[in-house]
Amino acid sequence: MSTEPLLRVRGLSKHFPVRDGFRTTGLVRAVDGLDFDVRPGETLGLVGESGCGKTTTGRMLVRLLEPTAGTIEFAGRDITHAGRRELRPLRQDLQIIFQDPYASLNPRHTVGRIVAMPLQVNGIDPPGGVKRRVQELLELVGLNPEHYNRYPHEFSGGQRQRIGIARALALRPKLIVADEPVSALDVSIQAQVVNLLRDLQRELDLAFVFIAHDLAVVRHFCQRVAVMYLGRIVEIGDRADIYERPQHPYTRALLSAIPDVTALGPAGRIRLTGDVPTPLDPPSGCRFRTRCWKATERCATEEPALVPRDGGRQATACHYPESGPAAAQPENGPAAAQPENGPPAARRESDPAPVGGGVEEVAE
Amino acid sequence: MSLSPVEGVALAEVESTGDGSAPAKRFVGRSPGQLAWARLKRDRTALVSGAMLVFFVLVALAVPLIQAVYGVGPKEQFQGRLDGFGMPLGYAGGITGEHWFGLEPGLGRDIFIRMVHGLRTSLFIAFAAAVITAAIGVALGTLAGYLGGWVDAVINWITDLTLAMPFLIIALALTPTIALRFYGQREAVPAYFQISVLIGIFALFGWTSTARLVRGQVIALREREFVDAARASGAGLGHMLFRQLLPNVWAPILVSFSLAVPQYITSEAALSFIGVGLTDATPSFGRMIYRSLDYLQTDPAYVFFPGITIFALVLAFNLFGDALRDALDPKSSR
Amino acid sequence: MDSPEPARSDDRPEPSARRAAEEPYLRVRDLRVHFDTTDGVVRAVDGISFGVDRGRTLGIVGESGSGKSVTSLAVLGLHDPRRGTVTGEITLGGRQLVGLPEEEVRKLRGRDVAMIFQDPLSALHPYYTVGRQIAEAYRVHHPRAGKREARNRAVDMLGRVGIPQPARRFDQYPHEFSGGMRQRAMIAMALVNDPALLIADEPTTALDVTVQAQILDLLADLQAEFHSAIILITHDLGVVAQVADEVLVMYGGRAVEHGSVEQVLRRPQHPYTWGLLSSVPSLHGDAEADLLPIPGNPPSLINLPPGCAFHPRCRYAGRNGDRSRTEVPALGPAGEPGHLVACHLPAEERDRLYRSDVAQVGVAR
Amino acid sequence: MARFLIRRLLSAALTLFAVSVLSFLMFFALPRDPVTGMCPKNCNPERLERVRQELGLNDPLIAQYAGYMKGIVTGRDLGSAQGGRCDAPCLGWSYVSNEAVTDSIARVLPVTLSIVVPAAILWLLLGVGLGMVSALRRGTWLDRAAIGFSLTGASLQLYFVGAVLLIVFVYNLRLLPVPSYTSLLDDPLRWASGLVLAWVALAFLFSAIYARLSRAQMLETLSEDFVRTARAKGLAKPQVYGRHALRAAITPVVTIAGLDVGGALGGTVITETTFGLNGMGRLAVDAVRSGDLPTIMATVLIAAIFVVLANMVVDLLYAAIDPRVRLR
Amino acid sequence: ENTGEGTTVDATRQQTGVIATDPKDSQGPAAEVEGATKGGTFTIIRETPISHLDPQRTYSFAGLMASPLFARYLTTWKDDGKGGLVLVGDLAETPGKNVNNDCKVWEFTIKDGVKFEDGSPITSKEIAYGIARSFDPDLTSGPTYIQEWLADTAQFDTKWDFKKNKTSLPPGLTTPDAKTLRFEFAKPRCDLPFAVSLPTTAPLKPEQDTGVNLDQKPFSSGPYKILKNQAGVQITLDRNPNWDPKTDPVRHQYPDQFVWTFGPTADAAVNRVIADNGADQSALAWNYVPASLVAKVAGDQALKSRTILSPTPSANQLVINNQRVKDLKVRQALNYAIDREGLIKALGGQTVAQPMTTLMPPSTIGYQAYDAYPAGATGNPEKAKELLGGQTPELVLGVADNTNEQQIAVQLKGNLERAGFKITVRNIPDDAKLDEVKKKDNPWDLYIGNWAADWPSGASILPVLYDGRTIKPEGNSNSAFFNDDAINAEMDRILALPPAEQGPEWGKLDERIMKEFAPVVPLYVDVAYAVHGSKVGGVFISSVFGYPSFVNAYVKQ
Ligand SMILES: Nc1ncnc2c1ncn2[C@@H]1O[C@H](COP(=O)(O)OP(=O)(O)OP(=O)(O)O)[C@@H](O)[C@H]1O
Ligand SMILES: Nc1ncnc2c1ncn2[C@@H]1O[C@H](COP(=O)(O)OP(=O)(O)OP(=O)(O)O)[C@@H](O)[C@H]1O
Ligand SMILES: [Mg+2]
Ligand SMILES: [Mg+2]
Ligand code: NI
Repeated sequence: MSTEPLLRVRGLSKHFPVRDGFRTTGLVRAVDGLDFDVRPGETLGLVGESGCGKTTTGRMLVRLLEPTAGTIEFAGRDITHAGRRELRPLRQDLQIIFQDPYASLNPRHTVGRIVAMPLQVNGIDPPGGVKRRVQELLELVGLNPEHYNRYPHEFSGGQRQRIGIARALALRPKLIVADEPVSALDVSIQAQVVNLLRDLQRELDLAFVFIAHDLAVVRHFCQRVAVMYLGRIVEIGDRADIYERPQHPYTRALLSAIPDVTALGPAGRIRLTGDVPTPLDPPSGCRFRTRCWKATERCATEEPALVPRDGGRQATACHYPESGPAAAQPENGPAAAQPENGPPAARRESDPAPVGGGVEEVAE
Repeated sequence: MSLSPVEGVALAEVESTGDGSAPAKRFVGRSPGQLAWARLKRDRTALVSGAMLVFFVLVALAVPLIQAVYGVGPKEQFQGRLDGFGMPLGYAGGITGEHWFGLEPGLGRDIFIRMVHGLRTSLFIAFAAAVITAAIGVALGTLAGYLGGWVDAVINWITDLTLAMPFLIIALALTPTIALRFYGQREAVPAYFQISVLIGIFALFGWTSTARLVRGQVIALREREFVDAARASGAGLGHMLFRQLLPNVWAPILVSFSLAVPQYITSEAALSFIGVGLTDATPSFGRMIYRSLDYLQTDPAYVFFPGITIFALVLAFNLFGDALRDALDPKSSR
Repeated sequence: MDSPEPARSDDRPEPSARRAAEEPYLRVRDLRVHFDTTDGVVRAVDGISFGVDRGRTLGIVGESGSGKSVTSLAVLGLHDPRRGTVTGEITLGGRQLVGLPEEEVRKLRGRDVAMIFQDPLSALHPYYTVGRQIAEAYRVHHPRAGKREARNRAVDMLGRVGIPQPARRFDQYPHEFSGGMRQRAMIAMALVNDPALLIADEPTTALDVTVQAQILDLLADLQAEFHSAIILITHDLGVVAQVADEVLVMYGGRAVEHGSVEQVLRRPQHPYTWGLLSSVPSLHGDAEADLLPIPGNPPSLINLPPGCAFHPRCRYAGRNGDRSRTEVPALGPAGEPGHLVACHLPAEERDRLYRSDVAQVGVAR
Repeated sequence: MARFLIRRLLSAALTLFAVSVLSFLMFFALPRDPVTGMCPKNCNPERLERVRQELGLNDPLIAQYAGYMKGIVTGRDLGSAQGGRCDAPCLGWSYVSNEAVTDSIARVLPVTLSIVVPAAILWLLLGVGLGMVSALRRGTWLDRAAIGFSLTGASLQLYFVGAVLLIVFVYNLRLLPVPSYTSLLDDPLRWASGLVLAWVALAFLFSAIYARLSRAQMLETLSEDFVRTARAKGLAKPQVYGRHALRAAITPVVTIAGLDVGGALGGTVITETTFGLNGMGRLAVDAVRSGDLPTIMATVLIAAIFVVLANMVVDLLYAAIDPRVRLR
Repeated sequence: ENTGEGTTVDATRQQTGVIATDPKDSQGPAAEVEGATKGGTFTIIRETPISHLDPQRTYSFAGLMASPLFARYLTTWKDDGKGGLVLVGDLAETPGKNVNNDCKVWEFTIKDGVKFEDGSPITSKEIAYGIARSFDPDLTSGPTYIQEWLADTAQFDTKWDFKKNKTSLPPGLTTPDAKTLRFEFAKPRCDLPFAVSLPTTAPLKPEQDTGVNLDQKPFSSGPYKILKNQAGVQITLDRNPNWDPKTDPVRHQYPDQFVWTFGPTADAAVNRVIADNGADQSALAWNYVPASLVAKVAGDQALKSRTILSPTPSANQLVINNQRVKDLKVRQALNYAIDREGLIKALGGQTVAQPMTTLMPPSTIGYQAYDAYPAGATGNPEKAKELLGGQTPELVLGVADNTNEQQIAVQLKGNLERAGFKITVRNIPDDAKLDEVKKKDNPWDLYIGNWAADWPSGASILPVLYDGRTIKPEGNSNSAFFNDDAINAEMDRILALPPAEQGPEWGKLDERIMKEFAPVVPLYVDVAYAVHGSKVGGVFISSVFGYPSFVNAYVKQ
């Protein structure tokens, strides 16, 4: 593993204009100043609230979206605004697995053609022929050879996702941006695919930007994890640090919300309350403050920087980082933990939403 | 790839095929082309309309043979079989054993053999023109729609200009000039030259609707994610246009193509009436239809035969176009 | 809830409630869905039976491509009759749905039975704003509701599924939503009419865990308030564990195990279920260790392995001679009442194997 | 959006400029000498030369073109042979109809509009309706009947349809008056009854492509997931097909409608001829036949304006129909 | 079944023409038309608009037939519609006085009581002004006989500039007093009485002269005046109360209104009139029954009373380019080879065309029937071959690319190749064809030509078409480029004869030219075949122009 990062992202931002009819009425700050590196053969997990800009980031990395600001360097080259021609040789090394598998498959192409496409456009003729290679790839992701000549609409959601994975693997790229590649797979196939990706990674020194919601999968697959919130990275660090010693309150909330197959029935977790902000007009200062139980005046005025802690492996953007193991209860929240019983609806109704956010530890 | 999970998979595969006793080859399924073909073969409409098209093409190809058997030439006049007003004597426009479809009023030529000859000319012109215009239209339309920006602006501009240019006037102004460049004042302009000029004129003006149609579709398609997927794989322009986008715009292309053919047949006739294109010396189907329509009230048989033929031709073309679309649609049933 | 109609549970609770004892609200019997393709007949669902009562949640898990979505589409009568043939029996509140005229089925859709689709981007109309599509769903079944009312209702729903600034998002198009937001919009659309039966096809795959929790709460609310029946299709066994009452495990278009969540997750009886549970990545063990998938590939639905469809991947298939390869196992009692399994292994042997081979690696770890 | 409009307007202006230049150049390309039509009695070469001099045809082309353009913008003096002062927008003087071309245009334009606009509505309804029917009943006899019906117009052409309509409804049954144009403002009933046959014939002619396009496109969209969603909501068929499927299928129809309407507004020669109406098309064709160049140029220019306008509207409609389409 | 019965029509008639010598002939009122009633609206349906209404610019058939309704001339034809023609004074008391009997000085005396539509009297001044304004080069189109004769040059408008001399009169034209108009020519112009029957001599008050705009609303001197002119669509004529029938020898004022409607094609107009519906009952389809409908109209006995059938003076020839085809035998062979019966069939039968073997059409005064190369009805290819003596001349037939000429070309090519010719058909753009074949050095050997004279005298046919001395580089009416000194001299001789004596002489010359030189192949004369509504009366085909005349028209009440 070399120390020179394969991918280097600085200040990456993407703002979408919001149109109302024909006028532009605002800006969605989908991604707002990201800094991170990915080294060759490393997997960076990107987790975070839905809508916090993960897909947008991923699409910018493979240059499907034009960044509003910031730079992207890949293998030492600045590709932030590279044209189609400059990008072409890099495309082989830089692949993406799309979040919505069906939409990313050409409805008029058979699966065989779809998976062969990257080989074709890059003029690669693998030994044994394209068709053989494609069938190998299909088998690799757990599809049958009989699927070769079928069309995407004839597949189930998980099968479609596997087609997308096979396509991204076809070129043996150096970096794959995988946008929730296993979310629609059943756990067994998910396990297969995760193992496969991991083996590929070891063997080919593949690097991943792995976007996922399933924190357990992320834990198994990613050496490093970045937690995003509202277009920003709030915490980034090694797997062990994030999972065992999360410092940002949001990370803690996230970890506590993982449903566990080992515990039947509703589980205990940190419930985030308060206003869910939108990237349309993000809160001032710390973006998480509207839902943070630790928020103070300072959080509203001063934006916390992503500062490295604990010897530099882990960085957190929080004025009041937590310490201690993940499962610990939040300590100095303004609202006391309210153990509550009763049907969920009743609970919901009685939610007092404390100003500045709150936290409940719910255990039924 | 010789990776550990593959081995596992391969093992399992071996096991499963070992059990499933059926050879793996059977499952590979048929390629899209075979599939479409299989569907076409099963579609009764496609078969009937396809057979009709083949029939028309065969007739057009076998003209000398048919003439030899029939024994009447396209220029022979039988004015003796016309009455004083130039209308054919006898029943239903002069149908007899020698003249299957009767005689033309006025000049008294045989309708059947002229129709057969005309079918060849007209089908050739219309088909060639339709193919050329479709090709130009598709190429420009996908380019404009996909690339957008200034390419779109320029192509759009050319399209607008072509649409706005007075077709008739240019045709009128151009053809004699072209003819004069190649042929002297005392030379007859041969039919093949007139035909090429016609095809050229159609090609010059006919591509616009296909182009705009395709462009409109592509504009919507280019925002779809599968286009991004191809882009992310490094697909070049050609691949993008012809491999990714084109298969998704077959439907409108087929429609406009199958409607273009009859349109060119009639346009050819209309043009020849203002002196562009074919002269009366070259039998043409479109021209025949045009002429016959005047006789709607006085010689319905003259209208009937060309009319029913073109209707059958158009219907066959379009039904076949629809069947082809259905066959090419992966989502259509069976 | 400011629904203009009286709560539906008062409206017509009696017939179904009375019959509920013997007949659940939704009953599916021997459902088969076959697609005729050029390669052969795809037996996407091959004789499946189950039932859901009002107020209960059925979790369906299983192999990707095992026919879960196809089953739910069949319940809504959404299969194109030209493409797929649906046979068997589906009764909803006592009414047989298979073969019912389209117009009758239509009236049920959206109100009596609603569905959250799996692929939200393609399932939403690209040309209409998200809000409008939700409001429309409301207005079909509330013909007297005005535009305003429908809008308010839609905005309310968007807010309830956790979309920030719902009034503003109302006027955005699906492509302007993130994946998770689309999925929540889908959910809002399905819930807008407080359906009696909700089929949720992987409703939370694109959601982060906090939002997922919120959605699951919302479903629970719905269930509590309207006594709805829910079918939850998911791959996340954690979610199943959390919200389901009963679990149905599918493999190759057939049900292989069916029982209460406790029974299936704690005392699974089918080797496939065992495999499934062992594959779950754990939050606690060695992160670097390989996951333990079921070996082999999912079966071809055109040419299902004879006998038990799982046998080529089953470690124990050889244990009772050729039976697994020749005879399709029926879904039969597996010891505890209500727990059904389709496996040729004798009950005692299953128990033993589970305890010796599986319990340590799997969930019980 | 504003930028798009400005860009589109600029390009439209450029198109019109090019059209006007090209049609101006046609003065010199037509096989017939443009002056012969303007030549006074007893033509001979010297006389022609004099006319040419008087009309400024010997001036440099640019000067002539500038004069023409100036006439359109500010009006100009054409000399006694051409009716003297010609007010803006001056399109010249026609020797054939002996009036300012602007007057000829003003006369025929309402006729063409009255023919085309209602006919377009009719052909859209008819075409899309037939297409929907055949898409929804795909493969049945109804499908083929609808397609066959819509194709009769396209295959038999207006001459036939028009002639049959006239013979049946006007000459034999006498249900309708002889086709003629009355101003809509004067007498709406006569306006409609005088033009209805033209509308029907045109609609019949044009509907084929709409029927076929909407059939094909409907079939594409009917298998989309969002149509399934619409059904799952419990929407009634008309809403599912009309609002959800059709909306997604309408783009090609809009494209072609733009082309057809834009083109037809420039004149529907055959319809006008068949029904004896004096619209733009006949004016243009008669002008071509008689070598009436000022009228040719004017009709070309006006037809071009319609084409360009229609295409611009279509582009705006694309964006209105599909929010994903960015106007750039 | 079509057995072909009843398809032959006899439509021949012989013209008898005289110039009135008795002043009574020129006096009004015109004899009442039998059965005529007053009132009603008479509609004329025509495809294309009338090109000019301004009398000084009128030269089209439609214009010439419409003009008498609102314009009066110095002389006019009294026409019985059956070939009996008498040239009478219209505004003039007599058809002119040949003062010195040398045709160089002519005098016309204007009638009393003739008025414009505003009631002001018409004097020789206004007629002279009308003639003067016909010199205006702005007023394109219109006949040029009088101008050229007065100026004694084809360049009349350079000789005398109307715009600069609006208050004076052209050279040779004087108005000794308000009742007298005097022409003085440098050369004998014996045809002047005929020439002044053209609308050039319609009067106009200088203050009513709106230049080119007069075309929209001419100032009336006839029985009707323009009420409304929707250019290109419809013209409505209303009674002119200031027209005095007592001064007019030919016109009537029966219908309340005349309406010209433009737009419907020939087919549509004929169909409409046949349908005989509402206002169409009193309508006339101006355009003749097209060939495609002839069988229907002729076959319908009920329509017989509603059709008018009459040959016209419009003659069609296969013109031979005598500069190129110099061999008389070839030209004679061409004459033998043509199958006129087939040609007539191709054109639509005898109600469309009648075969012709002479240079002048039968409606010419002094016409004599003959057939210089008798080949029978369907031609005589054998005789033609014999004349050719084994050679196969390769000839190029130039034809306009319109439907009609294309049809004829097919037919002629068939005929000629039957006789051993090799014919190449070369298309010429329709609108350029006439100009092209009139060029002296045009490259074609054969082309189709047509001539309709402005008055039914040989003088307006033979010298125009066959006087070789007039051949110029372009614009030749003598498009056969025929030139023979003896013939030229003979024409000069006849032209100097008094008009009344010229007739038979032209007839003889006609036959001589054909027999000795065969410069063209006479083909056929057009036949007028018009349909009108059931309430139309009094319409006849003008013996002079071959189109419907409205002077007697009335609407049956
Ligand atoms: N229209 C169709 N034509 C042919 N086969 C189809 C069609 N639709 C679905 N199938 C097949 O039916 C099987 C079941 O599909 P279904 O979508 O129900 O799977 P699923 O259980 O929902 O899987 P996932 O969890 O991956 O969504 C799949 O193998 C799929 O390939
Ligand atoms: N084309 C667009 N126009 C406007 N806004 C957009 C567009 N694409 C994305 N957004 C907005 O940007 C934000 C981030 O979207 P993104 O898809 O990156 O989220 P995500 O992190 O991938 O969420 P999820 O996990 O739900 O997929 C969202 O608020 C979304 O609404
Ligand atoms: Mg996303
Ligand atoms: Mg599914
Ligand atoms: Ni877990």
